[in-house]
Amino acid sequence: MDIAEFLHMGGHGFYIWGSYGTALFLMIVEGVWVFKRRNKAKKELERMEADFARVDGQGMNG
Amino acid sequence: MLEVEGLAAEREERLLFSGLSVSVSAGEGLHIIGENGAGKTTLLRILCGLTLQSAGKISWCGQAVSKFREEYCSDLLYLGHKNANKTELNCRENLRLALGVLPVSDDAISDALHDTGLGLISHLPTRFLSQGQQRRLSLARLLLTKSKLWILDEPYVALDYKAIEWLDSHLERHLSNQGMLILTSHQKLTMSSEIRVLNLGEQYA
Amino acid sequence: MSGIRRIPWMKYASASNFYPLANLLVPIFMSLALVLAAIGLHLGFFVAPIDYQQGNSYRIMFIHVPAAWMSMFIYLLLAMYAVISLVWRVKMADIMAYSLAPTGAMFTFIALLTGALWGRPTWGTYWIWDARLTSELLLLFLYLGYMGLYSAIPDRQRASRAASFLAIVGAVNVPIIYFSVIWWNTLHQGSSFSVSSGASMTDAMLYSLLLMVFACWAYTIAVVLRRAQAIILERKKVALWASQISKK
Amino acid sequence: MHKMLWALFNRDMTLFMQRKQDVVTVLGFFLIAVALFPLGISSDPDLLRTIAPGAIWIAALFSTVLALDRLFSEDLDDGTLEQQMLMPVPISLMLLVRLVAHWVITSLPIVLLAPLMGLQFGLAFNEIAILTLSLLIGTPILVLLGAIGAALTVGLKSSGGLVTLLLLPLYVPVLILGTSAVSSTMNGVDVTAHFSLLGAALIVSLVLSPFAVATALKITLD
Repeated sequence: MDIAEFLHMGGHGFYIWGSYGTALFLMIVEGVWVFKRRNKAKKELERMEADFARVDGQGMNG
Repeated sequence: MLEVEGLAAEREERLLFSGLSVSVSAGEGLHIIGENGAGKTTLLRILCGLTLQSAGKISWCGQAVSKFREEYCSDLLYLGHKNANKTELNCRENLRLALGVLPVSDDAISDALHDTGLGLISHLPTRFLSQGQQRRLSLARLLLTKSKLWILDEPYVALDYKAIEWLDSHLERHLSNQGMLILTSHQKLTMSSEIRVLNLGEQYA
Repeated sequence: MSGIRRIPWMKYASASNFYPLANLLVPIFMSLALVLAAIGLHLGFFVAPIDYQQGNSYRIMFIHVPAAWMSMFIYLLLAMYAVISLVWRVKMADIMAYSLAPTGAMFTFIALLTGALWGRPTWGTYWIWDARLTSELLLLFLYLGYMGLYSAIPDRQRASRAASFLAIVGAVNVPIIYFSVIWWNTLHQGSSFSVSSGASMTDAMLYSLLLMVFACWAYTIAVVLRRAQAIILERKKVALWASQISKK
Repeated sequence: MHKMLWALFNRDMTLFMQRKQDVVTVLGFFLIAVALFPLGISSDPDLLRTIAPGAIWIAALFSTVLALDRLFSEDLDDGTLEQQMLMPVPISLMLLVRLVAHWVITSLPIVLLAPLMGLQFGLAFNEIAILTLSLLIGTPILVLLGAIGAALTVGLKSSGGLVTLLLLPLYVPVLILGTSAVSSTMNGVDVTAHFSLLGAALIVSLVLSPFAVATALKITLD
């Protein structure tokens, strides 16, 4: 099958690829966003725990 | 008699207190102390049933208060941080409103307002009243209520020394009439009655 | 009203058990989603024949229908988690409900958008106020309301309980909305458009549709679990902070 | 028992009467919103007759939402709400009385003004009667359902827009029933079914909504 013909979809290409394109775009954006959110939260929590541990340590020395 | 067993509360992912057990019987007073954020107000609100505890039981006269809410509420008088006065209404209207469905005569309301020192300004909308006067107005309910259990959150705030004496004498009389009292206060209590102290911060100190 | 009752086995639904489990499941379901979608789309685009009435535009069905189903399933699931969180006060249930909402809203949006894009070649207009599209639009408002209320209340526990309650009220309301809109539609338009009429389903279409539904499920599970992990960590952060303050 | 209910009702009326300004605001909003439809769309009498039920109903709906804003907010701020929650009467009953009082103060005037609005849109006498009746049965449902949203959002900073978002899906069935009752009358269709459904909705919301509002308020005060 010809690629151009396939993309044309018998005149319905805009509607079909518009549908699948937006759906795919939204799902990728959501997925990436969620993974980033998790990683950010993880990093911040680790940094916070380390900070608090250091402050506690100093408190005991001083 | 109010019995509290294994009470716990948390706020914003933080445990305020847990395993709190205490009981208050007729004629007894309980003074709750603790640092800011220790959960004093939360505890009082839980005892009233306004806030839900995360664990534990509260019973009144041997019955769980969650199941006998109306009976418990008719025995309960709660005074929170806010005075619960409508600024558009005058003292008399406010007091009648605050008493809810309790049938009280007009004369009794006048007497209570006089005793509170608000007799002369009882026709003024309460927005013209000072902080101390507003507080006294909400405390005037103590004179008319038939409730056995008083739960007062910082009742002394905004009161001058004379009003404090006045409040003390009424709290003492309530206790000597076999009433129960639970209150929080930042100040040392000046009442002459014996009052037990519950320190909320102690559990973690 | 939520009581103080607790089911003992619910403690296994705790965050500390959930987190490593989610770590294990997320990659599995993400790859599953990709594989299922690839096979489903292959069947849908290369095996399924062209429809003699609608032409190729019916192929939008393979994303539209799964998205529409997901939007409703997810709302039901959300409402169920809301009940568990409100009645038994299981924290994980609340986290799951809150994690489901954005994905549900996204599927609702996809269903609306693809519905409009499918409507244009089929009915000649992007939007008709038919019962399904209108209910779908209202479902989007229900999702937005849930998320809006949750984020508007500053106190986290209160936010969770208020939003859970709203989700339950919404779930009760969904069938009422649906039937009232159908009724309104018959009053005003006389005839209702039916999307699937005329298009007889071949096996390839059916399998493609089913595979796409499973792909969407797998995607939802992966994304929602990952979001739940993020929320757990974010709340842990607040708790850590709070504990430091009380230590002062 | 009815003595106590009467006392509660009087109490709420006393409070609401202190806010006459609010009632004027809501009524003014209703009148202006209705007047905007002909100005914004067209003065064509036929078209106006067609949009009349929807226009008047939508204006009534948004007036209800506007009025709901004040249902609990002041009481929450000054502390009277928590005192009401501690009254030795069932909370749902107390709330039902309160909602009835609220409806009498804010919605009844709208229902009474609706015939005038109907005249402005060139409705016939029987259509006006149906419109008023549909509002008489419909606005209590709007208040009862709306109170749930108001209870969930009371005290929040941006509650206005949020409460509208929460309530619109709940209001759609009521709006559909109310407006289609009027437009069916215009088309000579029997409206018994509309009013049976509206009546059923009113009864169901009278029974269930006070409990839902009580639950929502408990959550808010928690």
